Amino acid sequence: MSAVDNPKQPAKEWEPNIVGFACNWCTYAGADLAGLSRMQYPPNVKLVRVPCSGRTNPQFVLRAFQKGADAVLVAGCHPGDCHYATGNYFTRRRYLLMQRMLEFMGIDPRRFQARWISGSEAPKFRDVVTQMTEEIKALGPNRKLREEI
Amino acid sequence: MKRIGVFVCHCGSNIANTVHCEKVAQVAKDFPGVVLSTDYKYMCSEPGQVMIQEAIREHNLDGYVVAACSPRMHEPTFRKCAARAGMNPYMVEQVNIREQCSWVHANKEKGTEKSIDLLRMGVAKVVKNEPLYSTTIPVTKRSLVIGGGIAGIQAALDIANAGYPVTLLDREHTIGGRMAQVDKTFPTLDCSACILTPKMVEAAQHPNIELMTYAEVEAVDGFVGNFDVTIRKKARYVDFDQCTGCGACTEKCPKKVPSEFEMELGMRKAIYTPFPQAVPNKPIIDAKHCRYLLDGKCGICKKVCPTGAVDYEQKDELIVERFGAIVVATGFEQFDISAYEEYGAGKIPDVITGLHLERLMNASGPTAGKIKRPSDGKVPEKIVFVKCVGSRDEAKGRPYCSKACCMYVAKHATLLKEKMPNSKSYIFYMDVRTPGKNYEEFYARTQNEYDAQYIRGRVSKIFQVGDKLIVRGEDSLLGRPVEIEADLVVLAAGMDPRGDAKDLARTLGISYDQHGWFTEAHPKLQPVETHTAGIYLAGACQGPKDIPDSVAQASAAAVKAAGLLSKPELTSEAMTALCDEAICSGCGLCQSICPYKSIEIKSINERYHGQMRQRRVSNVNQGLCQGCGACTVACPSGAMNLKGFTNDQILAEVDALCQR
Amino acid sequence: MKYGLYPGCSLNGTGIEYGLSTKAVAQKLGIDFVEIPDWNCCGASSAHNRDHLLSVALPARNLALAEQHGLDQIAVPCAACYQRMKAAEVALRDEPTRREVGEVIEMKVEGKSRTRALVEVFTNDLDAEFLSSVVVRPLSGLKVASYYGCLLVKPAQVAIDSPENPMIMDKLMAALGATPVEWSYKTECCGGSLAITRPEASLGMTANVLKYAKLAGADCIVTPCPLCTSNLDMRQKAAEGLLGMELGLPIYYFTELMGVALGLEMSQLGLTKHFVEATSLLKNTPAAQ
Amino acid sequence: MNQITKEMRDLARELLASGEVKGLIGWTKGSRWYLTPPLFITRPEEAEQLYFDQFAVNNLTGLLLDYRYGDDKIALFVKGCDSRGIVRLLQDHQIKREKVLVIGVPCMGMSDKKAVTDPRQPVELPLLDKCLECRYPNPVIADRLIGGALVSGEPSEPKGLTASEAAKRGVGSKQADRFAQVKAIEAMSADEKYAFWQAQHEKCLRCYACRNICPACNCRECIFESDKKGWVNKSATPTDNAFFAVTRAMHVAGRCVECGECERVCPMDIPIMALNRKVIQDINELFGESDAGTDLDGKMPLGLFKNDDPEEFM
Amino acid sequence: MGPIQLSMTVASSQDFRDRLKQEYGVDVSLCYQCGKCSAGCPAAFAMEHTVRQILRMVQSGLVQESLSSYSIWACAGCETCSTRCPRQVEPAKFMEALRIEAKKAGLVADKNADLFNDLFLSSVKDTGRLHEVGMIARFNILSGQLFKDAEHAPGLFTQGKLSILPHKIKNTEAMAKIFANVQKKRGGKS
Repeated sequence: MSAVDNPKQPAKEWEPNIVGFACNWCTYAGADLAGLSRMQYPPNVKLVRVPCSGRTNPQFVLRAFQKGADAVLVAGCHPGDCHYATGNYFTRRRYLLMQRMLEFMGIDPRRFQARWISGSEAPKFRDVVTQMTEEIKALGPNRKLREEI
Repeated sequence: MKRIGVFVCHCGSNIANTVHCEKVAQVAKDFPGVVLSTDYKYMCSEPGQVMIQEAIREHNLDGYVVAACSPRMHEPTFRKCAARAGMNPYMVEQVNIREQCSWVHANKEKGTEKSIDLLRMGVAKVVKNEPLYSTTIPVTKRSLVIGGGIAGIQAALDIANAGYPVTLLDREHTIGGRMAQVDKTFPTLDCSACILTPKMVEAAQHPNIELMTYAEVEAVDGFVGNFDVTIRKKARYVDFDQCTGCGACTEKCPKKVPSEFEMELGMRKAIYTPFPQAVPNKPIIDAKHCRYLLDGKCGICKKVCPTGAVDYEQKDELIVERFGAIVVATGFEQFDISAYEEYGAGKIPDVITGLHLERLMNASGPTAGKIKRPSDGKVPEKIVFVKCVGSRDEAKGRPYCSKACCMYVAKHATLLKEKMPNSKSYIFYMDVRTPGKNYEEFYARTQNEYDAQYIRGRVSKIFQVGDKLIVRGEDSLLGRPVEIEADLVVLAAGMDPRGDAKDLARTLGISYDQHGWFTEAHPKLQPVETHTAGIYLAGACQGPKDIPDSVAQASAAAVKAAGLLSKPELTSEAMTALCDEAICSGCGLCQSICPYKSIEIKSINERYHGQMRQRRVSNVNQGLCQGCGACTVACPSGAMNLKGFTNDQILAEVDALCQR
Repeated sequence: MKYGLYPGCSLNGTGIEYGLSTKAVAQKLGIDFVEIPDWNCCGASSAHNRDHLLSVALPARNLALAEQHGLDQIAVPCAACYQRMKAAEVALRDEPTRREVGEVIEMKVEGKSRTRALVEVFTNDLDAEFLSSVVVRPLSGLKVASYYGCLLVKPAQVAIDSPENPMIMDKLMAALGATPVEWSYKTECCGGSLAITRPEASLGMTANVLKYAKLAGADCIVTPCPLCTSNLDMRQKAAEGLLGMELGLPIYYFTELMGVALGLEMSQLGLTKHFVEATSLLKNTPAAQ
Repeated sequence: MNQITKEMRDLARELLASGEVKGLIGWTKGSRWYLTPPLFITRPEEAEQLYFDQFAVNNLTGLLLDYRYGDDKIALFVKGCDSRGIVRLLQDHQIKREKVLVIGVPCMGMSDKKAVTDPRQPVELPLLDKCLECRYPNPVIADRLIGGALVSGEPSEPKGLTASEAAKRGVGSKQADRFAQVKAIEAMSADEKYAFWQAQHEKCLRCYACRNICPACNCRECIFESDKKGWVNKSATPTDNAFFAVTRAMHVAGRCVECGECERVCPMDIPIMALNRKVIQDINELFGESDAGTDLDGKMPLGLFKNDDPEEFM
Repeated sequence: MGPIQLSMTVASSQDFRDRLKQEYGVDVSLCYQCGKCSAGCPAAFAMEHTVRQILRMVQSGLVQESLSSYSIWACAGCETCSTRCPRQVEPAKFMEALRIEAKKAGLVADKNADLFNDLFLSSVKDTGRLHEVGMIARFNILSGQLFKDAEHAPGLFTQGKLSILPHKIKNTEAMAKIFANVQKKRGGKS
């Protein structure tokens, strides 16, 4: 029920909806830098700002799939660069497991990705978002783990 | 339901060009809780802020969302704006439709659509915002300076002169650091000791400075304003209260050891002071070499000591002290040249480093200032300098420029010519970098007046034939290989981070780069701060530096530290973790994950079925917590939450993004 | 101990004494060398100057043959062959390359077999103490310049020891009772690969190696490479002319000296096949008497 | 009456009579030959009701949670698998060491009552799969031991009075197959996996039996029952059940003591241990081998890290 | 001859540098012209331009000049430069790449080297091994240096180091296939 829907227009082509969790200090800053550098990338990834990738509860990821996200990205500072010293090391451990668990559940691994993107890696942010959007476009809408509407 | 306002910013044409701002504001009117939605050209401008403040009063808003640039840019602005209108500043959310929308998407329809999605997310979150308040914490008005080189001494003096007590800690048994080893300083050629030793003495005698040498930091707890630092005071085996520094012990000690201070060009004793002007000027026993401590034989020093100060039973001592601020000034190590096998480095005795030459030139050094080569004591005539050894060399893992070598080589060439007019220096360089006051002029004089031959090219091989050293390079300006038969080769070894710098960084909770240099909070705008509040950097521990730069940075760090200590109290982070004691089962999973050690388990008493009982729960120290939220994820029951980024808020954001 | 053996073309030709001594020493030490059946030329010194793929494919066929015959370690005496074979082994670690090369040689190659330089097999795989214990005629008093050449220690991906100051052969010589001399031309190129096309350039390089060995006080030079040996040995006269100094440095394969120390007959080791007379120096060592 | 039962009763009587413990948790013979359910007693004379045989399968450690805030010292019997639950509760600070008296019993392996065909006709039953896969047949922690039981913090052979019986019945004979089911599921295609789990999630009633028996699920208030948190829908839809299953697996990640009780008590036969084993397998591969609940000083794999942990997110 | 028109030479040679990077893994932009390669090059005395200068030519777009340089054929392939290069440019690989490219472009300056490579590879192609005598003899005849090294020949024969007849491997077909398949991969006829 996108608000800009115009009933007179034909149904729009399906576009993937990707929820991204981005740490405030690195990935969110990297995304801002991509903007400052006027890099272009598809609009499908929308970022939820969290203080640290370590704040991203795996349950948020499940919730996103449940509510209809086609893919989820968790991104933060490179290990060693965490603003909070160690948060992303825990993220790394937790999501190494979570990624495998989701795959075990039958979710295509491309639908859940974790990436380290620093505040200076605007090109990497652009590339990750672009590549992920393309991959999910090819995969089509996610039906798995999704609640019945 | 809370009453929410929505303000969509055009940012001139920055946003409006690729987002239909009016349309976005229009659509937002239908979002749950929104009682007012409007757009404006520049929300951050004075009229924009006035408009928001009027709306807050007029519509009795509980909170608002501004869709504009990145919150990393203007969140403080809009929070203050709310506060001026009497609204709690944490009732504001900012949605990023510029950096992460209008600037990165060309299609206006898609940009508009994404803006609406992001705004829906912001509204869903702000509905669940609660007013937040900072608390205050007291500041311990003392500072710790780690490292007693020129940077540490300068920082300590500046903080002490600002009126705050300082503990100046050095792992070695004297302060002075690298500069004490240097003979003369560029570009003025004043004697290093002449300008350094007065400062060392001043630091030792300053009423606000406590000197703690032969000591190392073991652990750091606490946070800005109140660091609890565990310090290991290493056993010196000499009671400094009794020792008069008469030197009888050193004189009689039978054990000779290569002197670290003299770059192993000279010897010292097992009970020793590293150099005559050491501060404190009292000897310690080197336990690794002392005959008595190794196998119980000897004991001469104890016998000759007139005051009975020698104490073989002394043990390391651990103390814990509290400091409000910490300045890190641990300096550098000279690059280990033995990685350059092609130069015979570490194998050929007459292939030496800059620091070796400093000691050979120094009047109180092992040769009393006569330049004699280490192998046979011969006075060299042809001296070759090779620059960028362990600098600008990716293959050796050192891509960075060590910054001081160009100048110290010019200084060496000048001094050698002064000392030995018949000598000739040949200097292989790639570039000559002289960006400092009077540096270029000095370099010019080295060539014009002191006859140094500069050859552009990196040396490829150095080997020994008879008592000559053959140095092969390319004169890249000629485009021809060249060869020099030298008597002495000085490798301008670059600067390395301290071998254990990474360990100290982890202890302090500060970050470091891939080489081990400590990382400043911002390369331009926060060059002496670290990412950890209350910890500052001075000198070469942050990256290669010469003396003037180190001293300047030390004073800057001192100002930062003194500024912190001058505050009556500190405002703590408002967005901190909070434990719901009703749910918490006290399992402690959150505790091990907290990087700030801000979670403690406490016992609470509660009434249960008419009886009082005790129960363990987690308790977050609001002064220490920095709001990373790692604990919230470790908590399976959801008892731990992060104010400003609660589970509820994030779930609402996720739901809003997925609801399309 | 069992190894595959890749002798290479030289060991049947100019490096015949290397082949003879290798086999004799191996037999004496109880090392079993199985020659890779129907091996082909590795392509050194030309293939890599014409086509990279060809330069990998030629050695790859040998690696594939070794795999087929279950030889997981291949000892290679010739330094040039070693470098080409090892470089191919490294290149084959890359899956796409492995596929492409497989298509070229029309054989399956998995890259399982490890290429080992013979000198490394004789030093790293044999205990130095064991070696000393089987020496019956220690080479006492023999001052040896160990000359490694380029190909065993460069580039880094294939190097068996330090490219600047390798010690592996020096240690071997010490174990045999000889005195290795310190010198700085251990890995400087002798110009072997230019010997035919640019003989003057090559001779200049050869002469330098010989000169610095002589200046370092060596009685002789020991090498692990047939190219270097024939260059240093065959052209030593010419080098003397160029340098205007007398050299008289016999050039030995390390296997020849091992053989002598182990008590084998000099003729059996090929020591009579040298240009610079090579037997009298060894006869004159005190141990031989 | 078997020897272990006799020792159990004697010790229980002594402990309760002396007042050393205020209560004791054990097993008693149930209404049918294949049932040996838990029993809580407080008086010495009740000791006569205690019983132990190959049907005393219930892990009693979870029951301790009912007494976690009390001041009374409670004794309980543990088999090898159960004892790791004690370590779990101690590490999670849910019980105080001095408030619990752990009595180790040897184990002959528990029988699978699902194989019962005629409730009136006692027959020899096969072992539970989890007993075939058992690696810790001996208690890892105990204050007292009966039946010749021995404490061992390492994987070991069955010890004590029942050792030969356990060996005969095949306890631990299929240790190597511990991850067989995980591997089988991993071998499926993504869609097959999803279909497999979807079928399980359709069965789940959200009765929480798995959670209630689990010594690692020791939260005071489970997020799935917290009404104000809004984490998950309480209704048992397949998507909410999947959310529950994955979340529970992640919550016990690195903490699951592999007692297998969750799967055993599931009324719908959902292979819950496949999820737990999947996590255990991955933890072992990624962060190094460890067995939760075998070492009181052991650290939780998700509560620590190494700088050189595997890096897949570059 | 006026000054080099850098803006033209640099721009027009970008393809060549890209190819060096992609096909040979040599990135000349890494080179900061320190000269450590040339200083340690044992064959530098026989080169009219040092390795560093040839690298500079390619950086500056003088591709033709670099390919037709005699210096690239004086390189002995000893890899000393690659071992010491502080920027890991791998100059030896670069020189090798130029030799291959020079052959492709028909710009080989050293006819002897070209002849040597031809003879070497044809020996390998035909017999599977290198027949040293045959190859050297043919090289000397074809390069017009009939008596080069002839003084060594008697010695070599009596020592048994030179056999008149080539050694042939059994499966010479395999050799033919390898050469043909490489040709095919290169887009040529088999």
